[in-house]
Amino acid sequence: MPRKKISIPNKIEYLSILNEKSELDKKLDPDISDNLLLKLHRTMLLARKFDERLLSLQRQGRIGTFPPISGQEAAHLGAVAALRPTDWMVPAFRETAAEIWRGRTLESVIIYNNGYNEGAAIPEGRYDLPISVPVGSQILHAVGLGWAAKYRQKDDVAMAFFGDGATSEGDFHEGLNFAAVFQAPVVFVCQNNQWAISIPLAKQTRSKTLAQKALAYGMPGIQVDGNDILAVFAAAREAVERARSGGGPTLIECVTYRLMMHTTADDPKRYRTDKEVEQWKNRDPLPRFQNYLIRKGLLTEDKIAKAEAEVVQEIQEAVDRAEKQMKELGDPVHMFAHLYAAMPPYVEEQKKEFERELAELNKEADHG
Amino acid sequence: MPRKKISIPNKIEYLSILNEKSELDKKLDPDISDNLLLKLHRTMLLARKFDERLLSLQRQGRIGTFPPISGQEAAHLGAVAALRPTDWMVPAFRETAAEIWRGRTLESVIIYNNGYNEGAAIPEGRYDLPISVPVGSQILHAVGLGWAAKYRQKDDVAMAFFGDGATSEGDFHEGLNFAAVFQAPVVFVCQNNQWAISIPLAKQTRSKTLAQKALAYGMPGIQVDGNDILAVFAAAREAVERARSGGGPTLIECVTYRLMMHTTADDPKRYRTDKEVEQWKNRDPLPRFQNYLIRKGLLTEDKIAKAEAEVVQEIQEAVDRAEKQMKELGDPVHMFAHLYAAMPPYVEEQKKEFERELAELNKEADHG
Amino acid sequence: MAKMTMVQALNLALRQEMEKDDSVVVLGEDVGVDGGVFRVTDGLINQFGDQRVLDTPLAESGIVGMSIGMAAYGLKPVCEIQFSGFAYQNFHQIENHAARLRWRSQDRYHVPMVLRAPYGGGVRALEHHSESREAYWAHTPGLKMVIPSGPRNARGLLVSAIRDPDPVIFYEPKALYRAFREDVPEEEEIMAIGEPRCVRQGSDLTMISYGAMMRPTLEAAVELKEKDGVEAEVIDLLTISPLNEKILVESVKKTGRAVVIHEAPRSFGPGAEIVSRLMEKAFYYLEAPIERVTGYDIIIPLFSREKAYLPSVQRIIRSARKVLAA
Amino acid sequence: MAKMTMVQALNLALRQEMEKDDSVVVLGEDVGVDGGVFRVTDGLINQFGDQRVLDTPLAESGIVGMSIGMAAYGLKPVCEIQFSGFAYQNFHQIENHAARLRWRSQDRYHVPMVLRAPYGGGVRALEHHSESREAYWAHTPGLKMVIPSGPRNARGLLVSAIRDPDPVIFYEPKALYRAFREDVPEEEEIMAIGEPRCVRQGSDLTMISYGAMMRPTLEAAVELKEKDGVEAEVIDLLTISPLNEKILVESVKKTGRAVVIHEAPRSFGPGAEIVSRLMEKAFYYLEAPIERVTGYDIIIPLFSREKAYLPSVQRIIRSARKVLAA
Ligand SMILES: Cc1ncc(C[n+]2csc(CCOP(=O)(O)OP(=O)(O)O)c2C)c(N)n1
Ligand SMILES: Cc1ncc(C[n+]2csc(CCOP(=O)(O)OP(=O)(O)O)c2C)c(N)n1
Ligand SMILES: [Mg+2]
Ligand SMILES: [Mg+2]
Repeated sequence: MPRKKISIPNKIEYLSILNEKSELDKKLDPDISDNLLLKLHRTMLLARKFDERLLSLQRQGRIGTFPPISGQEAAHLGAVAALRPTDWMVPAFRETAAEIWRGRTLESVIIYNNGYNEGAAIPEGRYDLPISVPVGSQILHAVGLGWAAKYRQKDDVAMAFFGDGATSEGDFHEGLNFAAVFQAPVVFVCQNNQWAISIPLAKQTRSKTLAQKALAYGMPGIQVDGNDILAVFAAAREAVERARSGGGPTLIECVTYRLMMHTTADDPKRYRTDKEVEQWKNRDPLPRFQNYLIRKGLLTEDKIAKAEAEVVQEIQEAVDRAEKQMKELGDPVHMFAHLYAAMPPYVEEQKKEFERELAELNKEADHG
Repeated sequence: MPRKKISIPNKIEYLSILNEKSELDKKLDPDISDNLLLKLHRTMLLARKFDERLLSLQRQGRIGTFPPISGQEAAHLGAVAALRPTDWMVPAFRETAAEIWRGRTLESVIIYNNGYNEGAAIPEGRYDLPISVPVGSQILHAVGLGWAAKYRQKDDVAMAFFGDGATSEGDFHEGLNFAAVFQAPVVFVCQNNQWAISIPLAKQTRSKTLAQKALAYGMPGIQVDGNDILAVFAAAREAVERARSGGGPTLIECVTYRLMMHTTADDPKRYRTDKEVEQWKNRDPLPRFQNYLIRKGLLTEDKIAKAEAEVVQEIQEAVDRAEKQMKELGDPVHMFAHLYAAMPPYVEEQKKEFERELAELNKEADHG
Repeated sequence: MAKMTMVQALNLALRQEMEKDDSVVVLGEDVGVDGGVFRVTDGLINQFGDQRVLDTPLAESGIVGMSIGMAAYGLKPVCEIQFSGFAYQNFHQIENHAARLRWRSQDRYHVPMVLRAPYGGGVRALEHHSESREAYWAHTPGLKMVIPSGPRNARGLLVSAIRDPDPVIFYEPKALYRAFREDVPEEEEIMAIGEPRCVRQGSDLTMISYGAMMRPTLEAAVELKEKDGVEAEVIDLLTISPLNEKILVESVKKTGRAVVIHEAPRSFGPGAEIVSRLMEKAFYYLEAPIERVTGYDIIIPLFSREKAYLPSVQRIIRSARKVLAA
Repeated sequence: MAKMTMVQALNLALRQEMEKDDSVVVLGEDVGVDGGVFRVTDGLINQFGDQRVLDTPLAESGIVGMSIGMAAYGLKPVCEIQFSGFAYQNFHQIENHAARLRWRSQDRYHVPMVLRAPYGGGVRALEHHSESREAYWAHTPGLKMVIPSGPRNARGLLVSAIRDPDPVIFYEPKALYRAFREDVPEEEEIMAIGEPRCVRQGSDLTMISYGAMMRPTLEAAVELKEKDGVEAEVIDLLTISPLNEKILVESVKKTGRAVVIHEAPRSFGPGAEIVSRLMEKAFYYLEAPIERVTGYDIIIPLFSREKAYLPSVQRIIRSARKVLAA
């Protein structure tokens, strides 16, 4: 049936700069300062080693379940590196490298993962929301933050992170639509790590790319090699600049891979092959970036070994601090804190009741 | 920045067959039997006159608030006409012509709009869900119906209706995604009538068309002139055939216009101009179709006048039947019916309590 | 003082707070150009412009989620959900985030937002437009749940809700939007959240209600006085949650008898909590079981039968007599 | 009879119902290849194929909305929401549609679906994974709300839920998933919905609970017997809604004293309805105010403090002694 074709203004592109062999596409070189390159490398390394350490802490029962990030460092770190400290970061729960970049302490991560609410505290001066477990729900908060900044005539940008699975949630849809309609300064970063727990991308959506979902909102969308930190950074920088200068939101799909389990409660062998994991290990963003920096003359094997030793030490100190701090976090009465600005009378009563019971229990324990 | 363009498999097209001057694009003639053409015309006429009558009943306080459909008859009737009676229709609330086509009685519409649940009853043999007020929520039900048919190896198709406003709801997104992933035999028909109460399309989405939202789901999408019943029918027939033969879902955007108020509680003068309404009156689907049928020799002015008189009579009889029936629907105890298959004991007690109170009140009234 | 309907009084509260504080922004479906389907936000867009009064796309989770982000930035969003029956679309945003952000961030952020929504029956509305499900929010820690009963307290409470540093769900009894007028002062008047009010004194019986049910409750109290010589004390909750039972308990200690009245379905409804608090704190003063006069445990019927569903003066009187006779 | 965990018993119920009736289909996030994050649906996809066990995209409203459509067609969908804390995303689908379709269509359609979800604390889970908010559903007319307390009744109740012609919200106390084993017969065993059970007889005190709180409640009953010589009667609700208060009332008429125990926040929680029913139907038998031992009106803390939040044997005993002393 012959019909008129509708031309859609936005096109969807794919960006890769540093390929799997660490070869640079010179035309696309984002021209990042040596200083920044080295800082990115150091954070990636730290995050990778920290992930490994968290896993061993979890296996030893010293922290609870947590979601490892290994393999995805470039995807979220590259994106957040395009932000100013006063921009907003709205995380999901698999952006530890980006959180560290933004100033989150390693011990707060440990404390949070060991079931203390104190670990979710955000200090003044850091413009991040706490991690968000309900998949996709945080996307809308970035729209509100971005819109509010614009309303206040500040040029702050908000960057929201989420996974491939999150793109199926209604909140993803509502968030991108609101951002586009209100032209809010928001950058939507999807870490497409191919899996949502056991659900592969092909069962998540029939769309060829996630980036093309931007077309539904009349918004620019781009797919990047998410294991190529240069590409992620370049795409994010462009999107952040667009947002900051009033050009509205962008959707960035970072194609990456979760090398480890979904969380430490998950057994990926149930749903994916070792072979697939091996293939993706060849695309690991860390050695790829490292080799590039070596070739560029910014790093040597020795320097890397030294940096590794330093971050391992840094992590050890954080673990020690965290374990010391947690000894002082015992007080269960803290669970009544921070719910309202002022505690309602009936809750106050419950708290007193609880304190009385605690005291009695302690007395019994002393006597017993 | 030079980058690789991603080619997206689906393209979005626009279809118009009968233009505003009732001129047929012969290449695109869907070749509908004279019989069907006349039946469609009759239903359109009936629905239009019924809308007018409902409005006057509402203004006289003889029914409650209702949503008029005038101007949108082609958009929903054309679509539903492509279904078999055993296919499923999942309405929103502005598809009265389509409901009539499917066998809904005029009196049930009146009874429902006068606040009696009985008016929502669906008789055996009609495969329609009752109208759905929570915007967008019904879209998912069509996916479940379609999937179930496929599971039962039936070739039934489900057709879901919704407005332009509904495309902003998360359920629209989840529904289209599920349908595409499961390749459910569903046709999604969006009546884009330009307004969601007072919100114009440009504030609803930044997307150039609603049809292109299909690209986000890897699903075919098409925009049609929704005031051209031939175009709507042709697009729907193609989508229904695709769904029936295992080709999965389609999104059809019918570009149309709500000529009247949102509901009778709404005052459109607050948000849109008379001029805009006048412009759309020129595109009214009823005269457009009528003139085509006259030119085609299927109708004459006389025949139309006669048909009008007949439908007015038919409506009058329905109003009479409805008002008679409603006299018998008084029993308030009916509100306890149809909530569960078996009434739970405490609800049973409440019902008895209510009956006792009713009896007392009646006694008092008798004595007083 | 001008005589105002509740719609006008709410509008006044919004307008004055917006004048006073440019962090107050209004958003929702049809709240701008149309002025809201009940006209509560009428004229605000003309006065404050479309950057402070946002007509949003049709998506409740979007509205609430965006409000949460605005609030985290430091604004005070007042969002409207067109009818409370469509606030379930945003349930997760309220439960997972609005009610928790202060706690989750350990006081770094808080969510000074108000979610306004018309609720309840009595205006011959469509399906899903007449429900009364305040108990959902009342059971959710981290929220406040407020329901005014007249123009004046609607205005005073809305001002408090807007200024409240924590999220407030503000249900407006739509049956009262235009039902009557009251004197509402032009100058600032604030009513604190968390303080039920005794609106009629009496020593024989305590009647506890809120929202649109205050009117039949007060009528019943008058009729009980006239016909039975009974002095009923009537308490208007105003804040459903956090429930402050203090004056309820004091009253029941005095009267020994109580009736609780609400439109919501009875089971697991707000009345159950009131009964339980009185059980905890006034048991030894109770001379009869407390009666609940409520909506039935069914879905509120379409409008032709809604009167039969809603607690009536007669039903309230019957229950009061039962409690008094016991 | 095999000794089974609750996970195994639920799996047995699903498997046998699927064998018996090809209209039973299972859907949800990770329920297929992965067998569910708690393995309740383990092996079903191998036995029944991916047309009867659907791994869905990550969208709860999608899962429930699709289930409603399937049910209207005549299937019996059993959908899993991965944790009850993510069932708010589908609240509107349940409230607006699942609970109403029979009523809306005047009996032409009904919704024989089950929504399964793990709920409650005690397994050191992440944020949003430990809540207990059954009251939301219990307050919603048109639904049934079931919570088993052990492998055997979990199996029998799930079978009933699947066969029930109306929508059933089935909350599984995840703390009990693998906590203990019970004999569960291979042959069919059904437990009717709507029938609380007296699981321990006694004449001094009635203890009412359900779900994971049954264990500390029973422990407390034993300790009360041993230390105080008190004979506590213990009732397991099993069906929260529609609440059938018959045996509760009978018990309290006998004992005159009661304690209600649940994990959910106290205010506007399930205990309030139980207290109110007992007030209505056993007031004159009550010798002391009924105590509620519940979660506090705060958000359940992250796991390091969750034990402090959850009702403990000690708290239950303390309340029981208070009631007994009064
Ligand atoms: C609303 C909601 N539903 C379900 C879950 C359980 N859940 C946690 S993570 C996850 C998968 C997320 O997949 P994706 O968005 O791709 O992120 P990834 O885990 O791969 O980083 C699921 C289903 C949840 N946390 N929130
Ligand atoms: C979930 C939900 N939110 C809000 C409403 C109130 N409401 C009823 S119709 C409507 C506008 C619908 O617009 P559209 O989808 O374009 O359909 P139309 O009315 O134009 O046919 C709104 C906001 C509703 N019924 N449901
Ligand atoms: Mg993923
Ligand atoms: Mg519309």
